Amino acid sequence: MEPSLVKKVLEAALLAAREPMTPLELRKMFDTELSTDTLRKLLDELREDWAERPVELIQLASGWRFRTRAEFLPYLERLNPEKPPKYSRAMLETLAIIAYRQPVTRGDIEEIRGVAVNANVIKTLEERGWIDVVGHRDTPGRPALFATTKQFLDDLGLRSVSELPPLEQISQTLELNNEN
Amino acid sequence: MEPSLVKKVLEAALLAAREPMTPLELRKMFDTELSTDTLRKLLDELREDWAERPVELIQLASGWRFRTRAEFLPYLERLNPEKPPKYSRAMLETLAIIAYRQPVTRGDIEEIRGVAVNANVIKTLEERGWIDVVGHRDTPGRPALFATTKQFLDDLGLRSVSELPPLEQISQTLELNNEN
Amino acid sequence: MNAAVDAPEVAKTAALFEPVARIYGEPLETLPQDLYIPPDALAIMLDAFEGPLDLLLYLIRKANVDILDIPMAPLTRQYLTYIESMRATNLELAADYLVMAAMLIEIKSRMLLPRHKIGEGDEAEDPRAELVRRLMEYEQMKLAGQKLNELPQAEREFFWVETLVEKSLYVRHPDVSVDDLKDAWMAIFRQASLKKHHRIGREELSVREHMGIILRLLQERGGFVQFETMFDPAMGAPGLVVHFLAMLELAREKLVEFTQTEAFQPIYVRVHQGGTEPGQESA
Repeated sequence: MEPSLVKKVLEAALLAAREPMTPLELRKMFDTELSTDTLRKLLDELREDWAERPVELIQLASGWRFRTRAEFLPYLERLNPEKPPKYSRAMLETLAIIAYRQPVTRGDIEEIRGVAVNANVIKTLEERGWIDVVGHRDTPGRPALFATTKQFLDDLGLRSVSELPPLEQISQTLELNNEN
Repeated sequence: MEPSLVKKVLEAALLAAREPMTPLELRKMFDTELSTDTLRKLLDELREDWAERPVELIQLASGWRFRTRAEFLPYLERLNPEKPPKYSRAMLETLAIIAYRQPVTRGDIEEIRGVAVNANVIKTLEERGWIDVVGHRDTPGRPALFATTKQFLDDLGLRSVSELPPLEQISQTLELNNEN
Repeated sequence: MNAAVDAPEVAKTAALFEPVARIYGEPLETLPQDLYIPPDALAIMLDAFEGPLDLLLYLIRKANVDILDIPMAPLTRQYLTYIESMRATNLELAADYLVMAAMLIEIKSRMLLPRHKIGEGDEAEDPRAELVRRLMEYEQMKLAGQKLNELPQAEREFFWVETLVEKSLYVRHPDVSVDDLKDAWMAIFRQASLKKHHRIGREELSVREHMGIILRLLQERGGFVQFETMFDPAMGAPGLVVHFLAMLELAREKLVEFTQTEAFQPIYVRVHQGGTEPGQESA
């Protein structure tokens, strides 16, 4: 099979994908064995081919997928007058604790935040598919341990947790900032 | 706004769309009025740009959408293989009779099978390009005579009908089986 | 953590919270606005805080004091003022805040007591250490949450590409193998109980194939063809024989007929026209 045809098949599949595609899945489409190196080379070429176009091929935690480039957001968001939901600070802080300190129990989150965690916050994050229960801590009550999912990384365009923004060094004194 | 940028915005929106997009929706993305003619021209250009690619821009009743070209569907099919369809017994027996006893009329087939032949069976085999009418028997009604085609041989990997398992062998096998 | 806490604390406290005082040497004429919340604005302020740690951080950051050297007395006083107002409006919310208040008072009281040095050269643990650790941990997570929120997010800053796959465009035909046909024949043999035992062998099958070929050729060429042209030498001797046998079989089954106007004239093959006009030379 011609490499140019292989590339077209990969392109067709990735453009049509409902989820990021793993190398394993991509290789499944071909009768003849496609080596990891060849596949990687073709995917890199494909990414290069699309460099000047309004959508880009990116590698995520769970595989490869095409997405629209951020610069087109101002136009695309006019198609959907409904603004995407804004996450509350409670939600973002909980998510950050799970992402950076995983695996954590609800108790750990409450300890760090200093307040009880609203059950809805956990539920919303679970329903979005961003966190799930990965086990239970061997303490009384066997509390559930939460961790972030591949979907969370995919939705944030990341390949792994190590690509999360680095944690801030907390300054001892801060200049007055006008939040709130 | 540069027409090339307008085209890129259209491309991004159409690639990410979950539903066909109407001209009205597409125009909504732009501040400056985009005339119907200009939009139409740009969409035609876009379709032209994609002519050699594995995905095509098509106009449906409800709008425009990018669609995977049919020739790439067999590859995509392997990602989620559905159970291969099977022909009914009536279909296979009819095909076997035509293959072994060609040329035969529908009446011949019915006589051998002892039941009426559904018109759909013949039609399906004709549509698949496996049988065709090679003449008519000179009897009342001048019934069509069916024979297998070259396509049938190709699809079954045969060079000639004589490569089909000989019937003598079949009946012998059968008799052997019956003795057991 | 520095140990020089006791003496300067009182001074700093005064500097921070008393009007017409100095903060790190800077004169302060009035009570800082952000340390005071008018009661009617309290409800809004409460919503703005994510809990006691958040409120404490706010107080510390607004006062621009060193987080490692928190002036406990004014902080505790200010904090208690807040939760007193809170309690008036929202008891449930106040619970977490009350726990923190107790902790602050405890730290404050411990700081008033002389601290024991465990050993020579060891610095006594600052009672505020745990609070500082928690505040810093919380602030780090708070900032991390903001940063996460700034990352481009699917369906918010970017959209996944998903072109239409019209499955119906690809018709998947059932696979048929030679064995399937063989099995079908076996079923026919079994079920239909053929009266005569058809003796159709390999050669006869070839004849049958050629019968189809001949009929197809006749059809393509208008149903009337010169006999010799039906034979292609490329078929080879065995092929030609089979082809000839097929021709005879077709004639026998009255599917074709041969005609010749007179002796030594070309022989023609044509699709059988009906019994009225038999060919002069019929096989």
